[in-house]
Amino acid sequence: MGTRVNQIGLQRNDYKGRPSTLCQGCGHNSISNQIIAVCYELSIEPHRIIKLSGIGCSSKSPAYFLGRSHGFNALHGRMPALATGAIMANRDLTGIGVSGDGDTGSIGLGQFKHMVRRNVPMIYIVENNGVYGLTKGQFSATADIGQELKYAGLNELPPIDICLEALAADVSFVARSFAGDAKQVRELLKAALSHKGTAVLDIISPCVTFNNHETSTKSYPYGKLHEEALQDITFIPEYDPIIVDVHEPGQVQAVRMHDGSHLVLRKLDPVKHDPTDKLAAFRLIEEARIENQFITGLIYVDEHRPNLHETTHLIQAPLVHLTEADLRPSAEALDRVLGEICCQ
Amino acid sequence: MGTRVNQIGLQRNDYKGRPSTLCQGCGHNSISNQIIAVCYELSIEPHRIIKLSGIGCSSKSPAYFLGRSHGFNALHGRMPALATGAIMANRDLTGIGVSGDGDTGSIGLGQFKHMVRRNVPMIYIVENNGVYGLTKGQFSATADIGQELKYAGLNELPPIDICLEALAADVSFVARSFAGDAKQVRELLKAALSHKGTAVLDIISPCVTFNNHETSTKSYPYGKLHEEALQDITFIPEYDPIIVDVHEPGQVQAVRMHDGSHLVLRKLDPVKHDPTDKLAAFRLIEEARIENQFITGLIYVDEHRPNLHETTHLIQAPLVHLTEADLRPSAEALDRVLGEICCQ
Amino acid sequence: MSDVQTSPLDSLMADQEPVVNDFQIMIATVNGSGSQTANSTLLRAIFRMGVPVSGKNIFPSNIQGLPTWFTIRLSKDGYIARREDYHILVAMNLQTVEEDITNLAVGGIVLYPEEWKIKHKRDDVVYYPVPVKALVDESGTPSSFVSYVSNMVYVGVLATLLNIELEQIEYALNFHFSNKPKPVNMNMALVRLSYDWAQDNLPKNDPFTVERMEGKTDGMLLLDGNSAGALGTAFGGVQVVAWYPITPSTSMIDALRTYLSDMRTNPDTGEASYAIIQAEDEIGAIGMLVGAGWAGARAMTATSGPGMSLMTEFAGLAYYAEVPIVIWNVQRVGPSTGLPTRSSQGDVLAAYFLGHGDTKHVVLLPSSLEDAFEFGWKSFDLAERLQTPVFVLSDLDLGMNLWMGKLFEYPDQPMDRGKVMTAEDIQRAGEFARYKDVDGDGIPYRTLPGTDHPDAAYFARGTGHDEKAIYSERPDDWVANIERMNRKFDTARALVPPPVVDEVAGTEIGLIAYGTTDACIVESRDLLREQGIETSYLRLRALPLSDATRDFIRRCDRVYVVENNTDGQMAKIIYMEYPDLAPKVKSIAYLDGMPLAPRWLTRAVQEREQER
Amino acid sequence: MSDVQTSPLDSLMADQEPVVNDFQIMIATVNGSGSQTANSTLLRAIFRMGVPVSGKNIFPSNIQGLPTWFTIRLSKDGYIARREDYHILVAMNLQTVEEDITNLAVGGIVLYPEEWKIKHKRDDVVYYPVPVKALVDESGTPSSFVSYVSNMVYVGVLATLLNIELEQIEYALNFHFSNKPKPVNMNMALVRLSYDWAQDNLPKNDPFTVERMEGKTDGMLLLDGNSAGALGTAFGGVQVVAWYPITPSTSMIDALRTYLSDMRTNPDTGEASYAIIQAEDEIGAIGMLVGAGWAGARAMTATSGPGMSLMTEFAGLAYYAEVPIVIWNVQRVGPSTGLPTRSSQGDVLAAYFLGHGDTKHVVLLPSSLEDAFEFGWKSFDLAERLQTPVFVLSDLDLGMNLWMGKLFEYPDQPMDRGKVMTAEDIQRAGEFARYKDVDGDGIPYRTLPGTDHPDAAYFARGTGHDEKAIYSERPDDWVANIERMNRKFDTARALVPPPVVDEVAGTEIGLIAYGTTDACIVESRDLLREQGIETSYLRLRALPLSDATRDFIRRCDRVYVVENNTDGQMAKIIYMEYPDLAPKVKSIAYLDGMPLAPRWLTRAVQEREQER
Ligand SMILES: Cc1ncc(C[n+]2csc(CCOP(=O)(O)OP(=O)(O)O)c2C)c(N)n1
Ligand SMILES: Cc1ncc(C[n+]2csc(CCOP(=O)(O)OP(=O)(O)O)c2C)c(N)n1
Ligand code: SF4
Ligand code: SF4
Ligand SMILES: [Mg+2]
Ligand SMILES: [Mg+2]
Repeated sequence: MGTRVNQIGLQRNDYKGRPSTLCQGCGHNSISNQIIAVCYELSIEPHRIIKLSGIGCSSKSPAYFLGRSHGFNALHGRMPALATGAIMANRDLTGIGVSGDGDTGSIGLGQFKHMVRRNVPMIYIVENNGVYGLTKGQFSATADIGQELKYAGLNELPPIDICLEALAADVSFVARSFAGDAKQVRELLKAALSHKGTAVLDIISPCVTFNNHETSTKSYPYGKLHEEALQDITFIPEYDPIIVDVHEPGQVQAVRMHDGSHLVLRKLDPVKHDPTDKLAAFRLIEEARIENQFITGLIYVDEHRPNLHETTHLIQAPLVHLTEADLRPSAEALDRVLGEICCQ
Repeated sequence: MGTRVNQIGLQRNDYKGRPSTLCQGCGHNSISNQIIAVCYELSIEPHRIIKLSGIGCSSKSPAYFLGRSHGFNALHGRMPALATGAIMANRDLTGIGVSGDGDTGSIGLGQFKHMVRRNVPMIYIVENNGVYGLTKGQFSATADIGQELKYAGLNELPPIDICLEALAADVSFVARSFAGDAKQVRELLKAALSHKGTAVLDIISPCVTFNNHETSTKSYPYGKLHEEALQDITFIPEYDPIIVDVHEPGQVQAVRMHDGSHLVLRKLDPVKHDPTDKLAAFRLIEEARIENQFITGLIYVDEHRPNLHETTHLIQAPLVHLTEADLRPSAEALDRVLGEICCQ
Repeated sequence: MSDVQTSPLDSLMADQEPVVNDFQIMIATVNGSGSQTANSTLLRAIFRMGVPVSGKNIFPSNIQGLPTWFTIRLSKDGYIARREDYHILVAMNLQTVEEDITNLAVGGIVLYPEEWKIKHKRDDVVYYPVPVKALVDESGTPSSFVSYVSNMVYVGVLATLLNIELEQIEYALNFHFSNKPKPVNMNMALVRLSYDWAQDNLPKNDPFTVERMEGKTDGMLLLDGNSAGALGTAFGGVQVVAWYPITPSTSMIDALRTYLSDMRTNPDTGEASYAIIQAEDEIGAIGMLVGAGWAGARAMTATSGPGMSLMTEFAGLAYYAEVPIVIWNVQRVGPSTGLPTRSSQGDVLAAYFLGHGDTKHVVLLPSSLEDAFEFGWKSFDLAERLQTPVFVLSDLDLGMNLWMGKLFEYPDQPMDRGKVMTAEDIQRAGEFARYKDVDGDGIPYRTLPGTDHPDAAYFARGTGHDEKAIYSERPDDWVANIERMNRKFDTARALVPPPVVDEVAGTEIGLIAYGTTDACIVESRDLLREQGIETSYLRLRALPLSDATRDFIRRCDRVYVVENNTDGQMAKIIYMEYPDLAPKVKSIAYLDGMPLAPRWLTRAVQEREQER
Repeated sequence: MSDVQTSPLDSLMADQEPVVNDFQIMIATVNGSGSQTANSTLLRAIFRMGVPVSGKNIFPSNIQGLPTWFTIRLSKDGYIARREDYHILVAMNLQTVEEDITNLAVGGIVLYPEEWKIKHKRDDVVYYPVPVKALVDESGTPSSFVSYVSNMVYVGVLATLLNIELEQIEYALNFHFSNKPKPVNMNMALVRLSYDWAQDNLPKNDPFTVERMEGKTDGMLLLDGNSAGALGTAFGGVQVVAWYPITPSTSMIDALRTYLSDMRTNPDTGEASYAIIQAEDEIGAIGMLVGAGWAGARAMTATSGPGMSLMTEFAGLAYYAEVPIVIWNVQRVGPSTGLPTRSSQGDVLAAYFLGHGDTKHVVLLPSSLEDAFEFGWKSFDLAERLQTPVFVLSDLDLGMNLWMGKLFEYPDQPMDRGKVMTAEDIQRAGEFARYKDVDGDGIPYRTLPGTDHPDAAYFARGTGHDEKAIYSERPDDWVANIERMNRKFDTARALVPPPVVDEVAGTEIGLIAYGTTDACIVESRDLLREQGIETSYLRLRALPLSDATRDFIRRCDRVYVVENNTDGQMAKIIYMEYPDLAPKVKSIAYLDGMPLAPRWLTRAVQEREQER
């Protein structure tokens, strides 16, 4: 028996990228794996996908999945614009954007919101860890208020909530998930792939290296001695990825982080929450904030909002497929225009 | 009898600026007048105020009020950062920022939100007309969906709501008003002046020159002929400012624009709306959006959120008042540091 | 530069010898008062009489109420540069009338509303008070239209005074109003009324007159450079436009939108074969271009200095990831926000080096409507051939003023889409390596996203990479890649439009210029020749510099580089590129917001020559 | 540049003559494996023995898992430049061990974990397998600490092999762990164990040894340039810091935070007399500086290439509105994102001209820890005196590597707050005009917001203005203001730190360099001298250039400008500024991500000299 292939005859391996250079246990790697799994499972042709990212550990990850898809690792916070241009140029492509919370919530907040407002058809994943991983542990704009980090100290500013930001900018699809909940991530990815506008996925993706408390004694196994001074800031322990067990709709579940703290997730129950009710979506997010929980699941969707192809009245054929005959008006057309403006 | 003066012996004229070069009837001029009135009335010392703005017709207006106050006409969309720096440098100053909807909602959205998130102590006024006035009439990000303009055509994108954006970024004071409602503008300005964090005032301020429909026959008095072709795009008619009559709390009022269209304002009733209830604020804005109304009045306030001086643990004295003795550590301090790092 | 010229009119006052087709009209109005119809009608009517003209609008950065000036230069010799002096003043702005009169040439004439009191009357100019209000009233124009048409009074009066043919004015109005009879008739009525009034009531007391000419303007058109560039862009087959409004570039996008919606929209479905996106700022705009260019589209934007500054980081990415995009910078006066409604050539260094870390760009330098049109399409060919951003440095003077120009020529080459490999190409070649120098010209092959071949994909990035576009920090990979890119830059030298050289045998003096200063140089060379100073002239059309420029400098004894900026930026680039020749290259640079004037330049060269 | 040097060890292998204090150690590890404690301990211990050292960390742009190298150069002659060859390889990275061994100098030695199989053994180097795992096990280190301390094995083994004093290692560990006994003891236990194991089991079979020296390192410290710059900034009395993280500048802000919280925070109240704000991006960061600088505070940021590119528009505003701010750019390799963890001098042109429209800036060029400290405070004096942005161009090599340096000198001048008028000053002067050249040096007077005088206020702006800061589009206002600003730029020439000149009588050859290439030049001049090539040397410390540089070039017959970038950017600036001297100025520029090496430079100069 040969290796398993999907409907278009590709193996799972054909959806892999280069070996990851992210830290052992980084949530971002889990998300890459789910993207690989979903694209394999749905038999998506790799050449129809483009991968887009900003700068950060998260933004590196597109190099580690779908090696047969074109990709562009853009500038810090500026992927939305680049994605918009690429997708306008070729509407046949499916865009998968991967960003970080610093990339989207700090430097890139403006571009993010304007992309959402334009409803650019693409999946936009924020691998949200509340820190700047690649620059070694500063707070990003999504960090919790009151959080303390080994390198960055205490955060006294309230977090930017990516889902709320997307809602305020009239997003047409927004969901939240957790990198360790493989099943939910996959389900949401599939839903997002069939959405015609911008699908924002805010995925909590722990930075095992820098999202560590300095003070909490419960966090490290080594006790007081370690905490005092042993750490060499260039030493990065290797962790296992954090996985959540089966997590049922409606259920509240606390996930233990590597530093011993807990993240409280509440999975939306589609029976109880109507994801087409925007007011309900605002309420859910605000209430969860008050209760220090994270809602996961599909928060809001509007299948009817026109996307950017529609509001720019673009022809059906991808612009890049047009030939010179389509693109360059004729000599007669030039004569006509000149005839109008030449007054002799 | 001499000219009237306020409690610190200044005349109203002392609060004026240079003659306005904005269009006759521009809403921005009305707002400038209310700023002058309030500062005169409250006997504010002009030298304690700094005026800050981005680029646009709105952002020019600080030149036309408080001529005895320092001001900085910054870059397009980048006033929030500049204001933050100035106010951190001298916490004794009261910052009055004036921006436009393009300045804040388009190019400056990211900076705006991060300023709000930091709760920089200042008043931030958006003179909101839904267009780029200074560059002659393109849509800004706050333009209504479905709106048509003479020069820009049809807007098919949903508007960014400045108040909602401020709320999502954890604003500590946000209100909306209308340039023609002098009384409400003044009241809100006074409330804002006594707020310790960022006070966002989203003031609808009609652009009489460019916020004109091309198609609506009801708009111009000249009928079909004019509409067809007579307009010379360099001709700008002179309008009277739009003023609303007494507008009572709780009341809904339709204001006629120069082009004949109507803006529907609903004044918040402080008895019915609790401005400390954030969820209620979200609901109000979302409901008004559905009903095509603009809520005016104080939408949300949180007097307890620490401002940026507090979260940066700044000393009470303005940093710029510190002397060399305060700022430059002593020679002994250098020796001490060198002693620590010099290993010989 | 702003000092008034003593004009040849001094003597003319006495004997009233006619001054034919060789003077300048200055129309002073208030911004927002709608004088554009009147001014362009006058300009076009005179042009229709076969007289070479040029029109310049000097307007404030404001919407309504501040002073605005419009100059119409008539030059029987065909000169279209800025002229500093003016002879006919149409004074319609009370705020500036005194200063406007002060600067009028001796022997000049002033048209002004009769109800004004002019305080300090000069006795060396002629005053023609005009009953503007009365004429408008008499015309019976409906009150709501009065403000729109009243400028037609000075059109009619000037027609009488200068002998401008009424048919041509009517033609120009029809042109302006796209042949819609109602507005044409309403305006024309007032023109005729004012014309008649002047015939009957204004005793002509000055020598200025317009006379029909032959052969000087045949087959020429009158257009602004932004429209010419937009038209060229349309004929370049543009696919994606992303932009953010900024003076003086906005009207280029407006024109492009008009042309494209005319020529590239399906009239039945309303569907467009292009996308124009108004971005939220210039970072967004250039970001969209980089995405579109990478995906295989012809993508362009138009901006000005502040917008280009914001594009710096993305320009570096496009350069290093080798993505074709086209950026028009219609230059205004900097530094910073500067003078948004004044012209300059101040962004040459900034554009050439836009980006940190050894970035450098291809830059095109249009001088004329023809250049603007040609670079409109050619910029895409260059960008795609070279896989790099191409900057087109226009300026406010070219972009927003009306220029005479030759009819544009349809592109003489098919679209050059550059080195793009299809799935079949990869199959045939057996390999695809994004950044490999296969042909030795430094230009690698690329694939477009969507190419259906297992080896087609690559991961574009701004970080160090090897030939296969794989992330690399290896010193040898870095050096190999940069050396190839520098080879590519050398390839660009030969590909970009070569300079235009007019070499005069026997002279030692060379002039180098570019962009809109060309009009000034052309006239100045004639003036210098009158002074016995003969010059050769090289007009740059692009950066990087090519051998032709080096050789020109070599052949000259001394070279003056003339430009409309403060620091002599092109001269600096020449110093950098040709240090060996630097000692014989001198900079003549000046910037006060106005285009360079030939008399000023002539004096400047004379002085330099005398100093030697 | 990366080709291996044939080293003087060839012969040494045979007769085993000792190589004392003149070799290089290369420690190859995996990123994230925590070797920093071990490496800096070694470096500091050797330094404590009086031996001149320098340490360079070559690390990837990654957090965990990719190869990292650390070199420790010992130079009895005091050279601290990069050395290309290495003699002692501590091979702790299985991924790179083969390549690391290939590049080892002939006669060199390899320490590696004994369990590894080395495939291709060379016979011209010495192998020392080390039982790392066994030693760690034997040490009884609690399992949770193993990964933190196991690098101490090679410290102990090297101590035996090279004769490094254990007391100095203990000293260095105490230094590293701020004298906390537990970690020091735990690490030291493993050092001793490994030391003893090597004493007993490793027969020394190589010539390398460390010997105590006197007089070479007295009163010197070992620090990274980012810390030195931060310390200088603290002693400059900084008030507002706004920044955004970017490698390799981040550690400068980290250090600054540490120093300021130590020296400028009230220990009782916790209140700070400074503000550090992490902005949302670099546009925000520089914007905050411009606000703070305008309000009268000393404001600074640290960034690198991509961040500086984003600051372009604000840099132009600060220049033109004349606002003092300080921007450190710790340069990494560009264009674009480039190589974030590699060093270059590639942002010289970008910084000098940052902004569109004739913008130009004051730039400081630190070469050493002392410079970094001095420019830390002096940059504020210059910025406030000149009312302009001051850029300090450091680089990754200076910023993030450990350098030997002299003890810093306390500022020898009081803080210069520049020309600020108080209410009383205005009263006395009877006038305040923000942009008037009162003193003829081009530097105007300013008032700070909050000044209680009716005439004190002005409206700062990026648009054209007259002397009173009032908006103006008048050509004469524009020119007058720009001419004054250019006068100010000339004033800057005399104010900025002058170049350091070492002129050798009788030689025709001049070298010009700046920044971290200094270490390379110093050593290279000695090497050239050995080859009979004598050179003079001018080290630039700032832009704009001053007369001293022009005169130096004049006096030389030919000048080589040496720099660590691709395009020879400083040479280009010299061409621009001194076109008359350009023909005798030649560029020697190279960039592959590594600091320039003296042997490479020596060869390059020799070649140029031969080509003549
Ligand atoms: C203009 C610019 N500024 C700063 C940086 C440095 N930088 C690289 S990644 C990063 C933060 C990334 O954080 P996030 O997006 O949260 O990604 P993570 O690493 O946490 O996945 C920063 C500040 C940069 N590359 N470009
Ligand atoms: C970087 C940059 N891009 C573009 C511009 C041109 N510009 C000036 S004002 C303006 C829009 C202003 O709109 P808004 O903020 O709504 O102000 P309004 O004029 O409507 O009051 C634009 C795009 C600029 N000055 N700077
Ligand atoms: S530093 Fe954090 S975000 Fe980056 S790869 Fe490591 S675990 Fe992931
Ligand atoms: S253009 Fe509009 S916004 Fe600008 S001044 Fe005129 S009315 Fe006001
Ligand atoms: Mg992150
Ligand atoms: Mg507006």
